[in-house]
Amino acid sequence: MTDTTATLPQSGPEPIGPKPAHPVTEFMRAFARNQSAIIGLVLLAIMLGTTFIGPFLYPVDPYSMVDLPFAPPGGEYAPLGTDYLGRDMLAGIIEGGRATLAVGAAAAVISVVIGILVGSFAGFFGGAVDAVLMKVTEFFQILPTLLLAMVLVTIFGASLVTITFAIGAVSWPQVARLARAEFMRIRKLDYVAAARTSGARNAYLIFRVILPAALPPLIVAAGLAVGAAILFEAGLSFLGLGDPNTMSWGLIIGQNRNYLLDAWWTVTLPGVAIFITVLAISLVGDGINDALNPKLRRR
Amino acid sequence: MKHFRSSTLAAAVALTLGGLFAPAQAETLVVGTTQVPRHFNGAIQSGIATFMASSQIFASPLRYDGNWNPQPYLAKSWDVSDDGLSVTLHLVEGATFHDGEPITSEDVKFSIMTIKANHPFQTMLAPVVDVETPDPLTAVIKLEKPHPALLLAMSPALMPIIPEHIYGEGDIQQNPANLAPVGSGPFKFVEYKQGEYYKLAKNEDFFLDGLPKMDEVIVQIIGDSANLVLATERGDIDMVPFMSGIRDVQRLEKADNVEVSDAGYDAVGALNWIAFNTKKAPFDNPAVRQAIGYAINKDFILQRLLGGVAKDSTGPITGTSPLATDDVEKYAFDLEKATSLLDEAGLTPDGNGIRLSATIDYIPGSPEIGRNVVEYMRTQLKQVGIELEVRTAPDFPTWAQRIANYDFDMTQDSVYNWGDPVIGVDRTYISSNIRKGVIWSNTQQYSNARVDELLAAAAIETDQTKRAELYKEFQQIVVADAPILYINEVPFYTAYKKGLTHLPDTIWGAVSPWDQVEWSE
Amino acid sequence: MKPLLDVRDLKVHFPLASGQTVHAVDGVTFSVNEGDSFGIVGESGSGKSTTAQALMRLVDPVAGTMQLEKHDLSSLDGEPLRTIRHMMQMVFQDPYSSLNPRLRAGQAVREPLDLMGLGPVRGRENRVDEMFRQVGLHPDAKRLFPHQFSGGQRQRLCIARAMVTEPRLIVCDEPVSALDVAIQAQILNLLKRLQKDKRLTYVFISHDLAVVQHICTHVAVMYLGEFVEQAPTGQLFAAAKHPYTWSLMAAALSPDDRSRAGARFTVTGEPPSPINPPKACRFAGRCPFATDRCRTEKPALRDFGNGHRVACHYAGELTPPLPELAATA
Amino acid sequence: MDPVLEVKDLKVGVDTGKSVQSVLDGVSLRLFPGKTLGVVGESGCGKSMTALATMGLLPDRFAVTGGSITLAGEDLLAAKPSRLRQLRGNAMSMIFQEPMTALNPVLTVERQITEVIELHQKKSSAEAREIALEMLRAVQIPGPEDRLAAYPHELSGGMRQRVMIAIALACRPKVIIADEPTTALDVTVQAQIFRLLRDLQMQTDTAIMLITHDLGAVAEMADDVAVLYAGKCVESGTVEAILGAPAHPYTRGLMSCTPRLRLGAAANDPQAEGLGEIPGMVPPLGRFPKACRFAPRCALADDRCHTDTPPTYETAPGHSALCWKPTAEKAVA
Amino acid sequence: MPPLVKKLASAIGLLLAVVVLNFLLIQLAPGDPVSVIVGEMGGASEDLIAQMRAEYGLDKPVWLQLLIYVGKICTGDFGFSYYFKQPVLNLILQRLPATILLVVSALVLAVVIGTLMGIFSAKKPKGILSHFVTIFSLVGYAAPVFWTGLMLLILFASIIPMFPVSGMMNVRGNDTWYGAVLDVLHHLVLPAVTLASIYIATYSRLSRASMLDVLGSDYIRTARAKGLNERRVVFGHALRNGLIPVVTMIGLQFGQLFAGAVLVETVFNWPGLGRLAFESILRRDYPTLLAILFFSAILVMVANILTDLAYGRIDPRIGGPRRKKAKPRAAGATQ
Repeated sequence: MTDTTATLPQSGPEPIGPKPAHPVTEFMRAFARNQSAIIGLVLLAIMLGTTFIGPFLYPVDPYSMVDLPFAPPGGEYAPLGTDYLGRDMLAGIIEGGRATLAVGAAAAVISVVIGILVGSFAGFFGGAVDAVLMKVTEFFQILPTLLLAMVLVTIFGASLVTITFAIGAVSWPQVARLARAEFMRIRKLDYVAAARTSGARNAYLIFRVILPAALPPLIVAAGLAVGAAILFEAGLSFLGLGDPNTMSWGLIIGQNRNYLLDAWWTVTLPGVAIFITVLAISLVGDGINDALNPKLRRR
Repeated sequence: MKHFRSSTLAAAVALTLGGLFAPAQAETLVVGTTQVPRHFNGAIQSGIATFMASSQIFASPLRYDGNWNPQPYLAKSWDVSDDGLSVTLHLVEGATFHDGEPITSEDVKFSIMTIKANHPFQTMLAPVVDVETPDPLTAVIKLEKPHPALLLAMSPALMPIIPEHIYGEGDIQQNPANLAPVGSGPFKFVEYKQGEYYKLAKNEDFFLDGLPKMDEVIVQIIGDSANLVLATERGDIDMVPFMSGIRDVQRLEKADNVEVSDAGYDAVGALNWIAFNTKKAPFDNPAVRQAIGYAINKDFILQRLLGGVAKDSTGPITGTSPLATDDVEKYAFDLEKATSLLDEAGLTPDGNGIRLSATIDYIPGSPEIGRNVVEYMRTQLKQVGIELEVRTAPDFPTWAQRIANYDFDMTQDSVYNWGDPVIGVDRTYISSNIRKGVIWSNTQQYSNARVDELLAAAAIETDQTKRAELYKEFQQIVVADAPILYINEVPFYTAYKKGLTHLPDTIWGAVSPWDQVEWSE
Repeated sequence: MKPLLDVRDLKVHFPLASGQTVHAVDGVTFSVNEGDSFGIVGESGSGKSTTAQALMRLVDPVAGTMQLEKHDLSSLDGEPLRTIRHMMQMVFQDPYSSLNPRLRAGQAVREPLDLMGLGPVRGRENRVDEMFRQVGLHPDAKRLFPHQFSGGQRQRLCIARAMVTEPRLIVCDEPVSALDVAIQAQILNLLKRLQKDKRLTYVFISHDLAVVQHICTHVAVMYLGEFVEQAPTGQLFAAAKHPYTWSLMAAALSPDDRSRAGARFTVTGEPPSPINPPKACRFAGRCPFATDRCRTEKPALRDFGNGHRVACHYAGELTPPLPELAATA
Repeated sequence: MDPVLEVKDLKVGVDTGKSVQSVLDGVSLRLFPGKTLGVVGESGCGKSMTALATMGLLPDRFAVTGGSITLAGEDLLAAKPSRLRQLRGNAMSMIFQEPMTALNPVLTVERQITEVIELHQKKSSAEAREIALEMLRAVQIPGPEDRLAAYPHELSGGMRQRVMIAIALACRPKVIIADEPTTALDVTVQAQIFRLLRDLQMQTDTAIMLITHDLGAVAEMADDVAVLYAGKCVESGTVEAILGAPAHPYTRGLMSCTPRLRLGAAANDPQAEGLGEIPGMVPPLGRFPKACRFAPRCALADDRCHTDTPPTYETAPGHSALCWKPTAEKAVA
Repeated sequence: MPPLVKKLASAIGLLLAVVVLNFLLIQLAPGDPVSVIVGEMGGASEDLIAQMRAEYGLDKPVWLQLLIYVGKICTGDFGFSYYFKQPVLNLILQRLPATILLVVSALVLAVVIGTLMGIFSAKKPKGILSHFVTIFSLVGYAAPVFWTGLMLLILFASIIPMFPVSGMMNVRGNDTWYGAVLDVLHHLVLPAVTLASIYIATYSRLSRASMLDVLGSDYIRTARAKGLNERRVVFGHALRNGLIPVVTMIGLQFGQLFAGAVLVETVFNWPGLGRLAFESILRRDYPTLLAILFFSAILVMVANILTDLAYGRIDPRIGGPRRKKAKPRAAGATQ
């Protein structure tokens, strides 16, 4: 053995080859160059900060009356005005953000988990498994999501938990399709075949080999799913199907909707909060997407 | 937010577009409502949406003025027998249905029997045994016992005379004419665009000469009250009856070209209250119920939450009814009294100051009188150590299911008097009406022998004074027992475009014929 | 001597969504002795890569047997198949897609050992180091990610990964066709040297006759899912008998030889679809020598001695249109 | 005879954001009517960049930084974009490596051919169609009438490359740049395509720049050869000179790396078994050695090679090499 | 055409599944329609309740109710609306055109605006315009659609009263047919723009990505090598290829578009199926609700089939009539 290797050129730890940065580094750089993505990141940080640190900086009970109903913003007791019960809007938005973001994140997790499971099995096994799973997916896609969620919430009651599950249960097909497409693409790559010939079992191939490779676009999808779920929750609340016992942005809008003409702030401000959050998530998502897109990166 | 018309561009655009789509101003009345009628046959269907349409399309034996006085309508006169067991109606001559068929006593008989059999207000015509028709213009209503409520029950909303030749065949519930009605009222049905509007046209052969004034009535259905207000502000809508949104009323009061009035509606008598499940501890103890009554600042509700627009409600009978009394306990805001009552009842605060935890429901759909009041109570009752959990129902059926099956502690509810107490009041208090699974029966499960006695006597007492006495005692008992805490009368307003006169301001408000409504110059 | 690998009548078919069937591999038979390298050469769509994948059980054959020593590869499945995978390994065509970008070079080479639990855990790292050295990479490169290697270096890594389990058989699927000519030479020399040192057995897939000639001891020429000619390398290149083999030989370009330019023997057309391959001789449609018989009767694979088998009705009767072959014929 | 295309001392750089890296450094080529110039080298040597620079189709961030490109006397580098567009597809056209992806999948063959005719020759669509048909016949596509309406996916790889050639030849260009036109094709089809190109060239007198990594293809097609290495033209001359007597060690290395098919008697010649090697690999952009760029891989390199830029050494008229030791040939191989 | 037949068969299977699922879901719901009707009637006797339950078939076992329902649907009978007292089919057919009008106009708006935005930003992915497009298109996406609707309503119906507040037509009527058409369009503007606003981002993002992809492809290089100018490169060669994923998305999104219509119709009082659906849910009007879900599924499927057809027209590789047999490259058989 040694006699042959001695004659071979030894490529050392500093290969002569091109030395591109590690993909993660490359990704970070591409992301950092994207101004709108950075703006999104900052906005997101602000919203998260408001929601999670806000209660310490602004310790006002969002459920108690601090002023007359419909006190306009800039008032003595409530900087952003009060709602129909004279409750502090700012405190409400801070408090509501937690539920909204929690619903958004949890629903996104549910939809992504279901979507990845369905999509990865369909994409990995193909054939009959794929056909059956895709029929199920198609089935869920032809039903208008909001209607289906409305039915689910009506049946199982309007609590944050059921709303979260309802949203998750109706929004997974998109993730599933994406996951399936990614799995189908990646499973054809030689390194998957190589792992199989290396003795990998299916579970290993699915979760350790293919899934990590399929993850970046799925992470983006998950992020966007959070935004979509927030909008979804707001929509349900607007239709009066929100959880009345937990303050959320959607609920604030839904409850104050009738007073829009007289107390614009009660509807506009939580709307703006949703808007900024979803916008920020989308900008960051787009930024990640662009940073992952090699075609754009090269430019 | 006043109209912002100074922007020339906007104004120009508005003008251009407005010019394009200018409405034909010929004697048309556009009425806006948030209520969607399921159909137009008031003989078998209750509810404002149906009543409003039905009152225009069908005529009834009697109609009422603004002071609870019956007026001739299809019946030019009527006699009540001395024993109170028969009422004879003399119909106007020459009156016809919209299809040209004459109206006969047979139609009256058919209508009354149909209503008795099908109308949800079961007590309304319960004592009617038969209707005799000695001749085409005379109908004699036979009663098994005196029924003083009958005259009110002959109002347009409650007793539309429907043509037997149209509605007489088959299952009336599924009669296609329910959606394309043929009546004899001031307006003829033209078309119904599901969820958008229905159109009525002047009945040229109306039996009251010179009426109606309008050539055409269009009832536009706008589900969202904010939209309705906007449309009214813009002048797209001429009249909005049955407005109860406080903010909407206040906003329209400020609009330049719109008037708002609360005239009429006395007989509708919509009460907003908090009901207890009196069979469930600790609400089986009147002291607890009273304590809660004292702990609520009704003034705050009326002035702050309801913006001073709604009237106080002190008892089971609407305040404007001649049978109402205000000589009852008023439950003036008194936290000390509340706490002492609670102490008496043995509900002492725990470590967190909580004496009692309970749930409270509300009817979905009317947030101002429902959700807001309940939310207020949750905040307010904390002060006396009562912790309320607000249970929201996603929709009416869910709420109704809970309440009708006694699965509740407290609930906000709003129930209508519909004229005579026999029709709309008794049902809430008579112990024989404790019927599980039926909403708007005696869902409080309140039972008081004296109350049952009083109501039974009042139902057949033809002497108005004596009748009022009976009801007075009833009201005092019920308010003192507090199975229900009366919060407010649901305010009904009519908003209308300036220049519109002779609005329906009778005791029935807009659920009476609009035959006199007209544009002044 | 019993061959290491014995493949009989292997068939791999793929159903299409349209209901048709792709006859990718349609009955190939061959055996490979230990220490030999068996080359399969053919154009795209001939089924040579599918054969390789079938050998590795990356696709499932519909018929035939594949005997690797005492194991029948075609009938194994699931766990039993997994446990013998260490006996056969593969080197893929594209060194860029055949390494998991998330695994460091060392992990990539070690992965088969871990997955199949080969050897003592403690010895594995040393084993990986040794493999690195054998393929001409410094063991310090273990901590690098694939993207930090060049194409040739990656192919070396793939070879290391294939060899780490001490397989009996290595299937090389076009291992050099994605590489530049200078790197190709390096890899070919490496493969050849390793084979000599370790008595490796290769099944070597390539579209390049010259490469196959360089590295293989036996060659099969594949066309539309079938072997049309197979022989020991020397014999094939000295005395090929199938017109298709001739056309491949004639089309091969050489920097030394400009003489044939313009006068080269070429066949017309391109391989037909493997969906509905011709019933008779599959090459008949493009063969300048084809007769009616070729178009109606399927030629048998006839043995011309020394394992030289040809599937042509007229094998041995035709004059090769290549001067070098004509000279020896 | 004047060259129809002359590239002189072409320099191309890429802007990496931080600095401008040299991609091509003084490449000179001459292309004569009716002749084929083979441009060979490994990937990353700048073959395709030369072609794209000539066509004026350099990707973003790449730019010509020096030298000149003259097409029939016209300075392409000075030409306006609109003028370049007039020339592209008309006076000079290009055939790409991947016939599978180089044709627009959603347009018919007819549209893709007539488009260029209508654009440059101002023909009516009926005339253009006739010419397109003629071109399909010229590239020997069977049943050309039917093929006009076909979409690319309905054609085989060889047929697609023929269509590409038809497009490239439609306006009778003076120069065709064929960038690895057969790499993606099977060998039997490659032979057909080469034959076709040669036949057409004979009829049209078009000059062809054949970009390839395959010395066999050069031998088959080229009249002249330019060998590129790391952005430099290291050797150029006639095909006989370069393949027969390569002067640059890189060219010689490439020759020795290429496996030859040995047929007939030669098949069993054990002497021919060995395959030469060039160690290492082409340096990546921005890491080109300062002096001789091949020096790190060159077995003959000495200190001078590593420190001083080699001169252009003319071994014979028209045959030059960029090397300190061009005559040290055959000493090592 | 067998593929179409196959599609139809699969569509029918899915529809059946939709019916079964919805039916079962609604069986789980608390409160049956009779309790609603009784409630709205102001109470009724047990007898009447029982009678009504029998009348509506609610006393039968669930599986029988389902069978009866499926059987009736097959004959085109979608039952009788408990709430609106008319055949469900009537209700739906009355509302369907409004919804189709709204959804299709919103879709067209979103696709046209979104795609144009996508193309422009793909041309210069790092330019100012590109950032502007990204942000602008996201505005509609990130704002809850009902909120957008409310804001537009206040702005353009109240502060600057350019557009009507609600409905689909001036109830006072129009004198001429073109007046009526203009009137409907006038009413359509705000709802359609609102609904479209959510999807503009989707389409601009998608077409941007796909155009980026396409503009980097070999055949675009070929087109440039032909001497085509940029406009012809983009619109003649790139656009059709770039549209392929957009068309796919149209099919996939149709269901969601319909869901968005529920909110928009509620805000603008648009007399469509979406609002009807909302009303039916609140009123437990099961036959109507089932039929709406059924019809919306049909709408989505029709949209999908149309998309497939459009697909065949845009991308010759998929569907569409074939003159000559193609030579598909077999999966797994490539080298």
